[in-house]
Amino acid sequence: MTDGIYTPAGRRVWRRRSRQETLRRFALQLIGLMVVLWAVWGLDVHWPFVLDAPEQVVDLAGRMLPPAWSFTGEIIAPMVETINIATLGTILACLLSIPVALMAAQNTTLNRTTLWIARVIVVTSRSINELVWAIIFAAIFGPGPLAGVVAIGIRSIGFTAKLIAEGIEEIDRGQVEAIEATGANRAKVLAYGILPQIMPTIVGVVTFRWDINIRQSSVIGLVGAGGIGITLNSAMNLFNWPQVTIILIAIFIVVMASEWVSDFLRKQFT
Amino acid sequence: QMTDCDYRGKLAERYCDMNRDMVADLPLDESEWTDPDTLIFSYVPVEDPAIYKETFQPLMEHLEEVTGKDIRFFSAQSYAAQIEALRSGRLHVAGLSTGSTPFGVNIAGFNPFAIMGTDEGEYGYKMQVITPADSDIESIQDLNGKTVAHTEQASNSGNQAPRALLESQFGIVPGEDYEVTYSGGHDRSILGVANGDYAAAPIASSVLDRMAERGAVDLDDIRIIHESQSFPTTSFGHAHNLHPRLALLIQKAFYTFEFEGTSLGKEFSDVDGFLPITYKNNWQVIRTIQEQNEVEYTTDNISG
Amino acid sequence: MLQVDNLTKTYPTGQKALDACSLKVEKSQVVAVIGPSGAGKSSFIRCINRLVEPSEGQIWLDGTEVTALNSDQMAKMRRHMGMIFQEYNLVERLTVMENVLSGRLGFVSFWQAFFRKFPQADIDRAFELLERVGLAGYENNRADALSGGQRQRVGIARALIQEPKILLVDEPTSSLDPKTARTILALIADLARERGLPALINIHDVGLALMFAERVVGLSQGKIVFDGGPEQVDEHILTRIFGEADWRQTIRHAAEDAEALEASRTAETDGAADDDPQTAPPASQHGAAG
Amino acid sequence: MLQVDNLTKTYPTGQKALDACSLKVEKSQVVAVIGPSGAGKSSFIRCINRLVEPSEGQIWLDGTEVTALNSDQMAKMRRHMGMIFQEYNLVERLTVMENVLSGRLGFVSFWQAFFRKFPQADIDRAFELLERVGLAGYENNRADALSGGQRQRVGIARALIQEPKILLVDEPTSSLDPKTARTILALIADLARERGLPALINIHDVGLALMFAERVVGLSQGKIVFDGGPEQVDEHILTRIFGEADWRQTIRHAAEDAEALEASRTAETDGAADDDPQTAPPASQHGAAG
Amino acid sequence: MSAPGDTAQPARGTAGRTWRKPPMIRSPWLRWGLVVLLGAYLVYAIDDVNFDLDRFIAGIPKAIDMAQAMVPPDFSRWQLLLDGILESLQMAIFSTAIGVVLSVPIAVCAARNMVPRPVYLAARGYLGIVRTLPEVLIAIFLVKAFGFGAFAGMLTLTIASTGFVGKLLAEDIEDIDPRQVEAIRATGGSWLKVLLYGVQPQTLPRYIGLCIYRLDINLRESTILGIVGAGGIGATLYNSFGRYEYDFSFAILLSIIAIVLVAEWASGVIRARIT
Ligand SMILES: Nc1ncnc2c1ncn2[C@@H]1O[C@H](COP(=O)(O)OP(=O)(O)OP(=O)(O)O)[C@@H](O)[C@H]1O
Ligand SMILES: Nc1ncnc2c1ncn2[C@@H]1O[C@H](COP(=O)(O)OP(=O)(O)OP(=O)(O)O)[C@@H](O)[C@H]1O
Ligand SMILES: [Mg+2]
Ligand SMILES: [Mg+2]
Repeated sequence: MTDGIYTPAGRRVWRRRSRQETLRRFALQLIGLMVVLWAVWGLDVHWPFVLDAPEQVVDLAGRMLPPAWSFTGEIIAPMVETINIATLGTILACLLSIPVALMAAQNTTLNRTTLWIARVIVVTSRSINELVWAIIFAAIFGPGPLAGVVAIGIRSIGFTAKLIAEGIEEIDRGQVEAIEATGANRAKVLAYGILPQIMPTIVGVVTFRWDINIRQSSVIGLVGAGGIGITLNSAMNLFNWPQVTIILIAIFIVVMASEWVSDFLRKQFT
Repeated sequence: QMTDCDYRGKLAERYCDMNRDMVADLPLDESEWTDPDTLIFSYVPVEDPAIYKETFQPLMEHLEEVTGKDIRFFSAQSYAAQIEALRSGRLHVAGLSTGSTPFGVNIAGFNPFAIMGTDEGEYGYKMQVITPADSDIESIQDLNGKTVAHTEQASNSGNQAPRALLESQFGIVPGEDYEVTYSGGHDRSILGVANGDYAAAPIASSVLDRMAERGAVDLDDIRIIHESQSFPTTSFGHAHNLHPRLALLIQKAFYTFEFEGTSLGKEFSDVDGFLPITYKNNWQVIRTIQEQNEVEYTTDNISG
Repeated sequence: MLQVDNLTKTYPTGQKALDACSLKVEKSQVVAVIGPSGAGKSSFIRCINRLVEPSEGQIWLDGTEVTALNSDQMAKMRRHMGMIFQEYNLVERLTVMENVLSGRLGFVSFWQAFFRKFPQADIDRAFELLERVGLAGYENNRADALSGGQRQRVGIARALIQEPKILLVDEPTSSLDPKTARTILALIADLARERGLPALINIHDVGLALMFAERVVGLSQGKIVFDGGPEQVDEHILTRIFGEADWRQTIRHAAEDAEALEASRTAETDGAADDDPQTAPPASQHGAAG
Repeated sequence: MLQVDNLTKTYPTGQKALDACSLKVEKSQVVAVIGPSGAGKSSFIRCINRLVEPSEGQIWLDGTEVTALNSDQMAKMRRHMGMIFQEYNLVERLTVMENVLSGRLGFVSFWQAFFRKFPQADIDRAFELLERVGLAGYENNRADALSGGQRQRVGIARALIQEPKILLVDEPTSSLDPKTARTILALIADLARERGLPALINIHDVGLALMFAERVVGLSQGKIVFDGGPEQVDEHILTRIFGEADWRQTIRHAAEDAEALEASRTAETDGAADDDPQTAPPASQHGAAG
Repeated sequence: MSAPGDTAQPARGTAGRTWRKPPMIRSPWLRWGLVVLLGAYLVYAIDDVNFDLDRFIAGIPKAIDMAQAMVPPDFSRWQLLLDGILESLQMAIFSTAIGVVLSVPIAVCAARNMVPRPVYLAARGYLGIVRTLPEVLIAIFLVKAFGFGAFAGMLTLTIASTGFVGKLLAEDIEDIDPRQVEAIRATGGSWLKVLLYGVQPQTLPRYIGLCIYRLDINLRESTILGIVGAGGIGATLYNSFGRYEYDFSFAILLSIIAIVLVAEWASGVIRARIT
């Protein structure tokens, strides 16, 4: 033991990081800053536009009001269609993504190969644009709700699996250890040591994905079902802003409902 | 200003149409004229091929040369964004798709003056109604009771035109005599028909030609049962409040541009140059169609 | 029979927690491992069921080399190793009953486990154990709504329901009042004796250790510095293990306690946990909770 | 001075953990709270700094009604209440030093806290406390790489560095060997005496309680069933608190221990932490760890 | 419950007692009602998406055709590809940097266990609104306000990032170990300091994961950048699909996947170091 530690009188300095670490961090921060500066350099702001920007926003916002209440009846059918497809797609994604998530989490994956397989699945699923998935599945299943469900399901795996995997990486080791110590095999450790800990994460992520899927239902539209996304696009392209407003209100209700469901379920599990 | 303007037709309240050419007049007050150092140009491919940014480079260079201004080109993907930007003075020169040109004119003071065409003065594309090759649908009347894929509501040849023309010419009312489903785009309608998923679909001839050329669809899988008259393609125009001298220079630049031997020429192989047009004459057919479909232009009026 | 040869553990931080420890435990021996905080007691028993991977050395249990098993075999092996954790390690979001029953996970199928359909015998045993540790009536409380000592006792019940071949016990009584502590230790010691299992108990309370153990192992700075019967433990030995202090009291009490214990053993261990009304929730309260 | 009036706590599960408890503690009194597991000891001290919101009753500290404070005022008030947790509650991903210094959070600005730029006086004090609890040299270890007892001692140092006006202590020695346990309790008792603070110590080791406390409060099923000096605690009282058992040993030891302690008090508390080499990491190991 | 009397046979009172996990919803009527309702809904919804086996079989060769058109990937226009990637990187880095910083206060306010109810509701309301507004619409507004170009794109991405990171981080904050927070609270640390010492160390790995995830979303984002005319790799991909140049699309996809895998790996390394 170094003597200094036992010298009661001497002033001892304490730093969270050693000088070397501090330097390394500083260097990293500097690089980060430079990268951000490079990005800002690409900004290219036209200042005169910034000056009267509020005026322009008010111009459009004003034309969106009042909402076209009379249009309400016409958005119910597409909304229901959208909800059905998004729900089924999300369920599909949820089922597929849990095994992928387990493989993609560093503390539950079997080995490096499975880790990378899972990562490639996750990244591929989310790197391929929803439109592309929609085209592919429309070719396979024909345009229609089924292609929408599968496209949404496959597309969502990346999101749900990745976020659940990160949740798994953060669990409390001690609780898992205790279950391991009972001689439970992997599957049972999963059911007793891991699942209870990540249940809130799963609920949160899946409900979030559900409402994302509803909002991204232009995909559903593109495979031939008249989802709310298509209705919204049409309203915008026909410059019928009050109709846009009413559709937004409908979407907002769905989003808040998902928020409420998520909150309720997570409370049950936390 | 209100008192100065006693006619504006369908134009939004902020514009005026004293000369009754159906497009917004140059503001009387010279202080409202703009003469920016950098011209902003955008183009939305809807019934035209998707393009990469550099395809338009030769035209931009030519414009810079003739007008002496810097040009910034944006290939955008939403004409709502484009027209709103035009209305806000964020956009000076634009190419608007057939169906959205009337919106641009009425909502945003767009002033279309050119269209791509041949030296012979031919331009435009046709609406075609297609069915699978092995289908028993022979004529428009046979569509009765079938499910037909339209592209999307705002599209001209994919929705507006068939709704207006099939009724007047064949007595078939889309949505009543046959069921309408929206496919989301011309190419999706075409692929759907080729795969036998849709009984029929009205589409833009230009898109079908292009897809066949690229091998995206086999023409043997498809039969054309109806072809309409020609519709104008994308209109090129400028904002109503550009300084008249600048507006003239821009028009001149377009009219003098040679497609031959440029990347643009390669892309639009059957086009030789920009032909002069007027909204009042060349868009007559589109206006009729939209009128029949009861499309509203001036959102100012809707919001009261 | 447990045999540990030259067990060494160096943590990734560079801390050498165990330094060539060797130990041989016969069947049915209750071994108390004592030593100052940080001596390596927890590391030692965690190495035995390989929750902590030993850096060097071998461990044999009943003729199987534990250190040579692959992870599947290790899972099977762990069914027979009951472990009680110093920090309880309950699965916080599960109920008391689920935590206890998780001790049977090695013996039921996955779907039984998943749907909580444990054999009736396990459930009976779980209820019995909960009663013996004084937690009757708490089975549907969630683990995170328990007091410290209650949590500790759930952890104990979980290990005991495994019906293990060896007990690895890390500070089982740290959060328990003296009476419950004795009850619990007696329970563990009796189980070990009845079933003839070796038990390794880390325990900081030297008095209790001397009272219940048949053998005492002293760890200090990762090395075994003492190994012998409780009667051999004297002031000198304790100083060797813990450092200089006044140890007279500790030893004297222990000896007396042990005597008293011997006299009352049969009576106490049977009745111990059951006549424990104050640790069980009063009926009225529990009614409200359920 | 601490005054508790009619404190009642019912958890959302319906469990009534405290039932109309009243208590008055003068300055500089070390009060041991004893009682069986689940009696409500933790709930009691957690109500005092309102980590658990009391269901009924008032709490007064030095003339301020703690139960009437809003959350800002409560944060200010808590600076003066040092709390030691039964399950340590260290912030796992912070280092030992950060955990200890977090006890000073109430006294430094946000930016100081953010950049870990604590006043030198605090750092000196932190080093001193770490030494006194026997953890010199561990300051840069992460909390989750410590042994149970080490974690507990970090928690103790964190509370002591607050220089509080009252100490709320929940099982401070549950994971400590007898020697360290005595050292730590002596440290707490001395601090209370020196600074004239009241200290409430939940402790399950009745022997230790009787040795160090000036007053003993017995809790059972959420009610205060005894309140008096350690000398008053007899077999009868213990039975009232814990239930039937053989208490003779416990009391006798305590009395003897207390005597022995009295004799060696000054010597022990001064030298206590410094001659504690076996709990400090050997230099070579620490070198590797840093 | 055992009385001191029945000590003789400890197991007597317990033998044969059944045990079931207490259900989440107490009332059996409500519980089974919900189950039935959910089941009925699923049957209805699944019925809605009728699966056509013949169409599926016919579709397989079409998909294979498409796949064949994709290989081999065509990297000959690497210049276009690289331009797109750099352009996207620039916008993604800026908007992620601002977005993730802004989302921290939003997330804290949207965590049930950190703030009073009104603040919580307000923050959740904000998150709800941001998530309601389609990115397309935000982009249109911003193009109208600031003109075409990267600036409008970056602002849109920034706003979308706050909604995304804010929501997920908020839920992570709700899931932290309350005991560690409690300890810091007990030292009398103000609310901010409790955040700093009790919450931040626990949520940092998740936060870093989310930041990097959002960076790669922003990198791939095509809708917004397409609308604001800012190009980027997303627009290049979109155009290549629009032109049926599937081999080029595939090359772009492979590049994006490679970049995202690198980001994923970096995220893993950083998180592993601090967990
Ligand atoms: N968060 C909670 N929710 C519900 N019930 C609780 C909660 N915390 C404690 N209890 C219950 O309240 C009672 C008193 O708990 P408390 O933690 O105060 O006991 P204790 O005297 O500290 O016990 P120990 O010595 O075991 O720590 C126990 O029966 C316990 O189950
Ligand atoms: N995960 C870890 N990483 C690094 N070092 C560790 C880890 N766990 C324990 N240590 C160190 O190893 C040494 C032995 O720890 P161990 O937990 O075995 O002690 P112990 O005898 O159980 O002490 P206590 O009685 O305090 O629980 C200690 O110095 C501790 O700091
Ligand atoms: Mg230990
Ligand atoms: Mg307690």
